[in-house]
Amino acid sequence: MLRCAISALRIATFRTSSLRVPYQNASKIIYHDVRNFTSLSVINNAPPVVPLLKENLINNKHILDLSYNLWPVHIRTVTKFSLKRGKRKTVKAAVKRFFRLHWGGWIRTKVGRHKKLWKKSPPQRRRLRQHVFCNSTQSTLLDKMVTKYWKKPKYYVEDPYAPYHTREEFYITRKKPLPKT
Amino acid sequence: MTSFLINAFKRLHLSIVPNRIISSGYATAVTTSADAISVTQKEWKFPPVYTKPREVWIESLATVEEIKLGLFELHPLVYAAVPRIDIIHRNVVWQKKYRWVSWAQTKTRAEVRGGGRKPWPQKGLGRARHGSIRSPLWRGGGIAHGPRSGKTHFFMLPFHLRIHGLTSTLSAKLAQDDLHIVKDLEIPSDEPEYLIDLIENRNWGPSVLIVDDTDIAPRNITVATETLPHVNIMPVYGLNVYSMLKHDTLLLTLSAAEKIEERILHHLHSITNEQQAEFKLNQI
Amino acid sequence: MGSRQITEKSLSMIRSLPRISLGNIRDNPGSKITQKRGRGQHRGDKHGAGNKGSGQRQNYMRLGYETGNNPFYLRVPSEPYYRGHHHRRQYPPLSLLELQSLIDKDRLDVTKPIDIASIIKSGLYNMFPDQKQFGIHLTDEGLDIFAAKINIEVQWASEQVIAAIEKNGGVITTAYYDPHSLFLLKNPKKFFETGQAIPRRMIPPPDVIEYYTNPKTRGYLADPEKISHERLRLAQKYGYELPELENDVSYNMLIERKDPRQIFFGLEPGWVINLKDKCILKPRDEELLRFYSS
Amino acid sequence: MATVWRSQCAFTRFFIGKIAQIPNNSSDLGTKLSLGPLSVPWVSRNYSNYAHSPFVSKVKEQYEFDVVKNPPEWAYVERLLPFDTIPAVSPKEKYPSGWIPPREEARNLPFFVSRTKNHELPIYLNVTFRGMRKITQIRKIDGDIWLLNDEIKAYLKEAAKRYVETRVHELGKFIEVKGDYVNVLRDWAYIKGF
Repeated sequence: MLRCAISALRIATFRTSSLRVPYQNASKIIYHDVRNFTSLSVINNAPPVVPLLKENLINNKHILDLSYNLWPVHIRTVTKFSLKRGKRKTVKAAVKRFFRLHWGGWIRTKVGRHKKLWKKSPPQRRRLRQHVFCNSTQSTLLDKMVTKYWKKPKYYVEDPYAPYHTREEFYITRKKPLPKT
Repeated sequence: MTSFLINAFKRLHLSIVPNRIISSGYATAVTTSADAISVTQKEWKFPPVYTKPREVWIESLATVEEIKLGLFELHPLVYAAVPRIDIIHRNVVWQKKYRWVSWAQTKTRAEVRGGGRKPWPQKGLGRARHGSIRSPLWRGGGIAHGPRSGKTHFFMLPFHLRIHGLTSTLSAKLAQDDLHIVKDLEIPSDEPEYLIDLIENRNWGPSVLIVDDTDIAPRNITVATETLPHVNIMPVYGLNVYSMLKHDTLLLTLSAAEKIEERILHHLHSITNEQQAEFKLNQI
Repeated sequence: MGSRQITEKSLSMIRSLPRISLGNIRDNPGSKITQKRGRGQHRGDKHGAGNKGSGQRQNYMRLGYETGNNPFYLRVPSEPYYRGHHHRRQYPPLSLLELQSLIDKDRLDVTKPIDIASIIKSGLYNMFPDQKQFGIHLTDEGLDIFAAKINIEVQWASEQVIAAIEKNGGVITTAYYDPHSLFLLKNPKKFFETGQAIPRRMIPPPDVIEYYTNPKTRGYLADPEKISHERLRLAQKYGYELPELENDVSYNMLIERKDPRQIFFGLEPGWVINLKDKCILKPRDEELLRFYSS
Repeated sequence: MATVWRSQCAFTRFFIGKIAQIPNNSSDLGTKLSLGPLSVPWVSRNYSNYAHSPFVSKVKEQYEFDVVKNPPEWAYVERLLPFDTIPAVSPKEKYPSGWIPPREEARNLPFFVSRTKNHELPIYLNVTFRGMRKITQIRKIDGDIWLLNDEIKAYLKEAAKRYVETRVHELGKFIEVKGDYVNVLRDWAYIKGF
């Protein structure tokens, strides 16, 4: 009894989810001619100048809750020249996954840190929980993907990453002169 | 031995230090008594630390012959800097280029008249394929990357390079005896011949650049230099490396020399963050 | 005498050379790299682009593409650890050592209260309010050598820094400035020359109100009694004898504060400063007065 | 001053009580502020919305103001104006920050290193090739640069216990030392009195 309820529920969600995709495009096409400067959520007081066809679409609840969660499509590649200003854009996918330290290193989480943990040994699970450095080719790749805003020094207060942004103990990445020995 | 001493003296020509008679406040007060040569020692806001200050004769334009009215001290940071010929050259090149707009213009293949039709069919004639008779390959065709009119060559030399250019040129002029200090620009008559004789007599270079403190120079000298193309008068804020090199001799009045010194020393000892910042083209 | 001194040597060398003119000067050889046209036997032919392939055709794979398999920069899981960190407020640091050297070199006037305007005026500290930077974070480097009695107002300070300043008999407050006021504080002369009235300083945003009303961090909105209590507590914690402010010779300077709605010391919102005629235009309209005092 | 004592009372007036009455943006100039007792409920109005904002009726072209010639507060304005030139360092008995003033007798040495406009020693560290090459540069040298070069080489050989390579740029008036010896040379300069 329970199982069939769950399956019914799953089918219901499946059906609605499959329904969602075409409707999303449909609602987008229908509304594209109406300049609507207020946020999507205040949809019902759109100016009445729209023709009759609009009436039943407006108060069709099904379309309304679809249009609430329209997500803009994110591109995950490098734009070398943007359309408006012709400038290079950052790859937001890279900024979500990696974190740049000011001396040039990048840190990331391990791949598969949530996957199939049941069959992984505790030391492996411990290693998967850690954040690790990227190597130099990956770091240069990420540096090319990111504009200089992300390479500027940041001065946050009580920042957990603050001590890692300078690497004075390594002679190559040291910026300040050697202290008096 | 004596010849060695003489040319040593000549080489040093200026740095002999006669004993100082009068020390005055910042403004140099020059007192001329009948026989004694009055020397003014200035109280500098930024006194010279190591290099010795330079002395130069204060001359007068009242007569054609040279009369030395006294000695005048010049700050070494401004008038005795190491003459950097490369920085002088970069200043001259900058002065010429930053206002140069080239109006040269060539037609691209789009602007050349004609050339819309394909001259012959793509295949069959055994000839090379061409789409237009005005492509850059053709004679009479458009220029591929030719000059387009209104090309500006604007750039700004860094602030301290411009200052170093001025100090190098001034100290080079002083070192080559082309810098003369005058008490004021009063001359008895307003004929150009008087000036020409004066320049001739004092063995100055044919072309003279007279720099005065204010915009308005006395009447006589302006009328006299009006007709002479190679003798020009300029206020202090117009001082630039190109004009100084263009003219052979540089003639400064007392107040002009002081003002130049004061302005350059001010810039050398003040916070110049915004002058050193990158030049913003739109000045909003 | 050809002395070995550089300036004398170069000036005397020039003295015997022909007069410097436009024709006989040049730049240092080799300082400018000339552009090659790419024509002729050496630079022509393939014009340095190599033979065929993406080298010549310059159709390289896009950055990060790994011929099909899941690229490295997308394989890594996107975790919430780093999300939104760049939206936080920034406070460029000023160490106590730098502050002490500013004071030693008379770049900061110690007889007057010090705020962000006087620190930026010293010329050795800079801040960019348009990059979400909200003021000075006084750090504790040079904590033990600090020895100056000052009345300083910064935007963020830790406990040891507060203790260091109060040990020397000084007073520290932490105050919030909204970005518009920071632009004014950064270049007051430019603002006065625009001829606008001095605006009011805004109230701190909700997530930082707690910091600026907390007597522990000497917030400018905290209760003075609680602050003096905290001073005593800090003195006992760090083991120094708390100097009496009341019978200090510069007591008035030490207790001088700004009103929470005031941007500059001594100048009230609504005034227009005229630098040229050295006069201040004060509004008399009752409505304006109420607006600026609210 | 009025502002000082107002700031005292500002402390007692916790701001939270006043937040409801402080209209933030300028469009309130037109509306009449009701300063009545707080019991009058404050109608929260959404000023940023065009539909809700009141119609502007009372706009004054000119507000009365009075011009105060050389006011007492002018000292505060002068305090805000930028420095004309960088102030000279007034002599003090001790400098806790470790700054050492130049000494007089350094002027009659055959060579001289003058201080920068910020009264600091012109000894810098140039790091190139991504941290691989570090060069210490001493600028603003005057006088006999070659003698200074020999003296620096001798001092560094003794201090660093190895041969240290230097090169001299006579026209540019600076000496470059291979390696990171900024603090070593700074001590040497302080001993010399530069």
